[in-house]
Amino acid sequence: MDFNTILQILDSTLRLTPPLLLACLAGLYSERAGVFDIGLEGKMLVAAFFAGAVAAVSGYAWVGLAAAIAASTVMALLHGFASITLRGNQLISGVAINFLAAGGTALIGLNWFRQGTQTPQLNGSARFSEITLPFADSIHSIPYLGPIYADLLSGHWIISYIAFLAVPFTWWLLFHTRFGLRLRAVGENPEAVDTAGISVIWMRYRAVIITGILCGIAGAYLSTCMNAGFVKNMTAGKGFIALAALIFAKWKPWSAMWACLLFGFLEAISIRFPNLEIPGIGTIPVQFMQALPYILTVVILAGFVGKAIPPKAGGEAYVKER
Amino acid sequence: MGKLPKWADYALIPFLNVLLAFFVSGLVVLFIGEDPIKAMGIMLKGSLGSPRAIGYTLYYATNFIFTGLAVAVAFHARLFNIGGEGQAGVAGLGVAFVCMYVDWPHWSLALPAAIIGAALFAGIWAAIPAYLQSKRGSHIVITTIMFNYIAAALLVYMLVNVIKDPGSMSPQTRAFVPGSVLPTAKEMLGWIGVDFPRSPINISFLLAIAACFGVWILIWKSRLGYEIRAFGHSESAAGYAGISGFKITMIAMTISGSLAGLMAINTVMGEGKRLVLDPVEGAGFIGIAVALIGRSHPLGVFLAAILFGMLYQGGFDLSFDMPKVSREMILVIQALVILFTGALENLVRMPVTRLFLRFTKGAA
Amino acid sequence: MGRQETVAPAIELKGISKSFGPVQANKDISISVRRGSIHGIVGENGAGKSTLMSILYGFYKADSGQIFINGKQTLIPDSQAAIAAGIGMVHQHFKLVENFTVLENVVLGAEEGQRLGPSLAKARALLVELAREYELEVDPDAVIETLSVGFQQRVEILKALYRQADILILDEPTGVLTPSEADHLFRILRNLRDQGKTIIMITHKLREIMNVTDTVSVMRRGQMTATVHTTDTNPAELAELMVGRKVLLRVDKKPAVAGDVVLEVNDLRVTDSKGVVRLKGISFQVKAGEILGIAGVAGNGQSELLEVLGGFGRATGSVKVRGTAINIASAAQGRHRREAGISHVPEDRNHLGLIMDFAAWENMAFGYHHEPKYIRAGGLMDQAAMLDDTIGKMERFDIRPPNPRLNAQSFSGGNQQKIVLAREIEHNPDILLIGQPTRGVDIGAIEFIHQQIVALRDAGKAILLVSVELDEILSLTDRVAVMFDGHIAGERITAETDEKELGLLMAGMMEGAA
Amino acid sequence: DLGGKFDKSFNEAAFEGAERWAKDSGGTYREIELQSEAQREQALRRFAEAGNNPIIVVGFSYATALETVAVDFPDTHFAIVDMVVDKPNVRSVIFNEHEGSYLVGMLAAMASKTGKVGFVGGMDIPLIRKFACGYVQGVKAVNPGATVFQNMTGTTYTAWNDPVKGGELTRAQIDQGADVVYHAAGGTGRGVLQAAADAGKLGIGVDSNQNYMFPGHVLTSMLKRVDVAVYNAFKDGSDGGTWTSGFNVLGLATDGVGYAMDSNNAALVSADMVAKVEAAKADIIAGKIMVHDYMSDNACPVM
Ligand SMILES: Nc1ncnc2c1ncn2[C@@H]1O[C@H](COP(=O)(O)OP(=O)(O)OP(=O)(O)O)[C@@H](O)[C@H]1O
Ligand SMILES: Nc1ncnc2c1ncn2[C@@H]1O[C@H](COP(=O)(O)OP(=O)(O)OP(=O)(O)O)[C@@H](O)[C@H]1O
Ligand SMILES: [Mg+2]
Ligand SMILES: [Mg+2]
Repeated sequence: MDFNTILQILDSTLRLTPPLLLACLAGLYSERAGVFDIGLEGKMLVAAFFAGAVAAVSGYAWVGLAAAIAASTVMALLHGFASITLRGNQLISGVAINFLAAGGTALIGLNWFRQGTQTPQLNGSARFSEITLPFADSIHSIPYLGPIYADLLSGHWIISYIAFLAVPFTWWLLFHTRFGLRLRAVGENPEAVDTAGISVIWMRYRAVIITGILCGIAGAYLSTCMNAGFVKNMTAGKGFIALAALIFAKWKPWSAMWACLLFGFLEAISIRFPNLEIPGIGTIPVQFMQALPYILTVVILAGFVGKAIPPKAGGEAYVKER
Repeated sequence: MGKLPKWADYALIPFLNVLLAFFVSGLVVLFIGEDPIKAMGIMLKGSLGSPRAIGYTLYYATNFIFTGLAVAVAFHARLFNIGGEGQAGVAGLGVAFVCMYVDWPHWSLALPAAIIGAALFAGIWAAIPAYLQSKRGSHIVITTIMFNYIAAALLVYMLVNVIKDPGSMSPQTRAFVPGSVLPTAKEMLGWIGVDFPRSPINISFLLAIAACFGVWILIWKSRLGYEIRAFGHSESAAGYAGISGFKITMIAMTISGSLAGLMAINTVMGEGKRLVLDPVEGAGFIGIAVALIGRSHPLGVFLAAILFGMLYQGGFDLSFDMPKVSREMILVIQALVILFTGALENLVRMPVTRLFLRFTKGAA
Repeated sequence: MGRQETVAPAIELKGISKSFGPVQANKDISISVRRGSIHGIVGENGAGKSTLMSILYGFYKADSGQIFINGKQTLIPDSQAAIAAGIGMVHQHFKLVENFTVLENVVLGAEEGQRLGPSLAKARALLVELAREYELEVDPDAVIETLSVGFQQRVEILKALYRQADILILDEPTGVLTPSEADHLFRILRNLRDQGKTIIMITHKLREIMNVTDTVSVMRRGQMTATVHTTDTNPAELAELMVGRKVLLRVDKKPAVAGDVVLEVNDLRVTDSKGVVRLKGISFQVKAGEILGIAGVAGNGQSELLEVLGGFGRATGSVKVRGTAINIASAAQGRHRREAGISHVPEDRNHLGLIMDFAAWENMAFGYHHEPKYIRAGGLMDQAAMLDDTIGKMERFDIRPPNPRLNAQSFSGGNQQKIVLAREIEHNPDILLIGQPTRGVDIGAIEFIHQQIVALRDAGKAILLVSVELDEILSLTDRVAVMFDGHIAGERITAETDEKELGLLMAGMMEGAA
Repeated sequence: DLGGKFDKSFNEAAFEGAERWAKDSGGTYREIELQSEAQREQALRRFAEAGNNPIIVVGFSYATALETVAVDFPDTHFAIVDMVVDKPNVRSVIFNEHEGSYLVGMLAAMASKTGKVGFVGGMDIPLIRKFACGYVQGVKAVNPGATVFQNMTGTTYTAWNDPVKGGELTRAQIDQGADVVYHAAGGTGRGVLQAAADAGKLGIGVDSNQNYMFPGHVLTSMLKRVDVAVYNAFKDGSDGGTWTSGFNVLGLATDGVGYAMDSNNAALVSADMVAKVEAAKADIIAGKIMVHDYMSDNACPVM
């Protein structure tokens, strides 16, 4: 494999990773605060729809992004209301939100645009365009480093950079601020937080809102960056992969980034080599290559990653008096 | 919070929740510009209005019973099996092998063989994540999700390259011989002289009911069930009592996978009479909702499965008779039912409990 | 009360009532506590002590009643308000975030500013100061779950002091402490009192009440039945006030008639999953008809010893029951142990001995559920037999409420303990392993539990009793082995030793030939 | 089928055919989309019982259901697209997608500057291999040394509706040097054409005329006139029509397949290119060029 191919595969990895990473970090906030969320998929889908729809109508991708964040946050609040205030089952709520998003986006799409379940094609400013980092052109000729900077690191959408910057930010917020300390505590032992005079409910709501915002950005990436418009079910299981990455990463921000990059990388590999020839064995079936990311995930999980212990209070509503 | 009488807990509250879900669904229908009362009528008629409608409703319910029971059994051991979709898909392969490579003379021979085939394939497909969870600490939620994707790829590969009917353009196996096809309700009721219209409901529905009963015995009456529940409630206490976590995880997941696999008998041997690309059609995921709403109890699973069967079948009629209401509407109604009966349950429960408390206090 | 208070009391509660659904936990309770004093509260399990204190701390909201702090009526709707009013509380079950460091736990909720760094630095400095002032040393960077309970409790106290609490509430603070840790705690409490702080302490141990408190209140079934000066009362009177009848405070037992060796342990070694060596070669014997006590500060290997003997830990060495070796190399041997005649009352009943979500009748068979008496023809569990069995045991052990269909979690701590005891004792084992039999259990129940253990001994059974309560060891056992750092530091005939000698052995200060 | 009604491709073509007929004739039609296998037979029965005639099903998955239902309703006319059902009242409409794909393959090879072109399919199933095989043959006919990159989108139903993945597959092919990418992937294709357009390369649409979607960036579209089939079936089956059952192969000769030329791609396809393609088309019709059909022997000689 030559340098260029590697670069291209990594470039592809960097394009595939942001939605996973944003959704994964989204889940991280919620689950660290003790609210399990298998509705990442649904929130992303809703966001992708509203980003596509509002960008199409307004003509501005930024407006679409804002709408995506708002819509996804509303869904997150619904999850919060069900699981924090009403102490409902968090898994059920997540499942319901996934169904609601799948049906709702298609239904509203049909109703608004009458183009089936899709939103109109986005052009020009209704779509985010790729950003060229400073000096990308001028240093391109430097061997190795030039292409790495200009071809690999430069030329992604603003949301891609947001996604990767969200990692150190999350790390800092979680481990170096008061907010982070309380957020982590509320997911481990809400009673400790309560007796320290902090509202468990409000802490959890704040975490859930952040989850909504991040899922919103992730969804917008799908319909206004990678693609130019919304197509029904376009999240195609990314929310679940993000969830897997989150567990894989043991709920840690930096690990989350590596886990998502790994998933992105495995997918990029399977895209790049759909029909791998292995001398002596023959052509590997395309289905095997398509399943490879999932097979490798299992192998890595079984081989190298020990037991993942979730936040202790995760999945259970905080009840003082039963 | 005080206790509710059992009938309120298990009947009144779910009923009010479903009512609420339908009320909100009605608002959605209204928003689309159709008459919700009429829509409700169509759905009810479409799912229960005629013997044939009932036949279809129960056919879908059969799938959901199996996948719902699968999730429920695993839940009792505190294992979250999201892999019903893949397990049932692989079971489809098992059923196809049984029915393709043997030309069975009669369904009564084919059915037990297919049960073994389905349970074996799906059981193994579920046992691998179970093994990885208990021996390697790999989180079962991830591995079962991954195994869904791997199963889908395997199915496409097999159907396109290995077991495809060479005479057909589509990726499917050849049709099974009549001896490998399960009797439908029409045939079976015909034996006793009752005329029942054609519909895909077949003997697997009875199998599903038997499975409900079997799971009930297993979980609440048997020693194994006792151990499964003990392990599910407290892993450490199970260790104290001498219950092996490895053993329980393996057994519970294998049973769970096998149950999910049995749904393939319904779709492949009962309805399709051949294996097609996607024999599961999302029933694995609906099983999660069914188990959660059914509180992991076989009776609850049964009722929830019937409800989802009604939604599925009634929703079909709805999109048929109300062109403005597309098939996605059914998804929305399903979502709302899951939301209100499951997650927002306390919306109704809290005030009702308060009411009961006041009432009983007043009486005391 | 004779003396006239000149200053306003630090705390005054008037007419506090609280119900949880149908349960009335507190009924019209009024007390007042003088500033700069230590006030004890005693009462049976479920009497409402914790509830009352939780109301004072703003964790629960009272249905009615008023709270006065330093003479001023104060509303305490939440813990924030309690903290602001200068109240700190050390809960019975610690409210610590287990995977946080000491420092993080201390600053949680009392941080200054958004950024964590400065708060942590400030807290670190203050902790050093507090440690010097009150003998409260603890490594600020240690993660809570690696600390012993004694140290965890210090963290709780430090939390309160960091928040500048003037009033400190402690709910059963010594339940999990060793005698020396408890003595240390009492020194701290007296020290705090002398600095002018007010302390309320809930406990089941009358010795502690007599030892440290200035005044004491007794609660019974949600009501405050008496408040007296400690010097004006005695343990027997308090016990009677609590339980409503006379209570035997000493165990009444005949000398042991020891028989053959039943349990023989040789060179037992255990390494835990983190690679730490927990048992470093333990050897002892227990004879029929005697109680061998294992004393020691918690965390010196007692738990591991019980786990291995109980069949759910792995070890090397040998364990023989009546001369026959049993398998200690693999876990999940609980069933075989029971078949070999070993019953086990685990230290941690909540996590090991009971399934909290199971009904009493299901718990009553737990661990023995494979026995023929619980299995019907056809291989299913015989629920009728299990219910009958449970009803009988509930009656004989006076488990309240005597409802076999109630979930384990709906019983009080003492009654939960009785469920486990009933199950294990009535199985009529050759060997009973019993860990912390009376932890957190009230006086009435302790008396009963001790009687049961002695009766079993007198029936010719071997009993291995692990307890951190020296009182219990001294009054109940025939021989005592003291564990320190994975070894047996010494073995004594109970009648020939005393608290002081055992204390030295426990602290690892004395190597004693048996 | 598969991709949903508005995939801008296969199903949308069927819909358009129905719409056109409705407009032309003033007739009405009813439609339904399904979510389950069992519903196929149910839907057919419902339509037949309601007296709808003719009934047209689009997609190979309907064959099994149609086989049983057609027997039960001998007086109803049925038509199925993409599959053969041998019943007296059924018209089976098959398209020679390999022929159309051959032509767009030629165009791709001629338009390509790099000698590398791409193909993105929805799922690795025989029908899609038929597209791919015809396409590769066309490419090689023009440039025997050309490289054709091939990707399939996925293995679950989302494969037909995953423009994100489609786009990424296309980018990967472009990275490797492809400058023309043909798709047969339903809704996923939107992402393929988008990615090609974004990269300043060319895409090739499928089934419907997709040239308009990215004017100047869609080289052409392989037309599969499902709309014509549907239109004709409605016309022939409705009152006054002349219904014929049986086998109905729509190929280049009958303009059932073809390539799209319009104002959107006029600048991309030179007269010379058109001439060559037209010549090949004539040869295929005349039988001088035999485009291998993957389905005939489940194999493709050039792949
Ligand atoms: N959160 C709660 N919800 C419902 N009931 C409760 C709750 N906490 C306590 N109770 C009930 O209130 C009563 C008093 O309980 P409390 O915990 O105050 O007793 P206690 O005196 O502290 O007992 P112990 O000595 O066992 O600690 C008990 O009957 C208990 O069942
Ligand atoms: N949230 C609750 N809901 C219902 N009952 C409760 C609750 N919390 C405590 N109880 C009950 O209150 C009583 C005393 O509770 P508490 O927590 O003070 O003691 P415990 O932990 O059960 O026992 P111990 O005193 O041995 O630690 C018990 O009957 C317990 O079951
Ligand atoms: Mg208490
Ligand atoms: Mg207690």
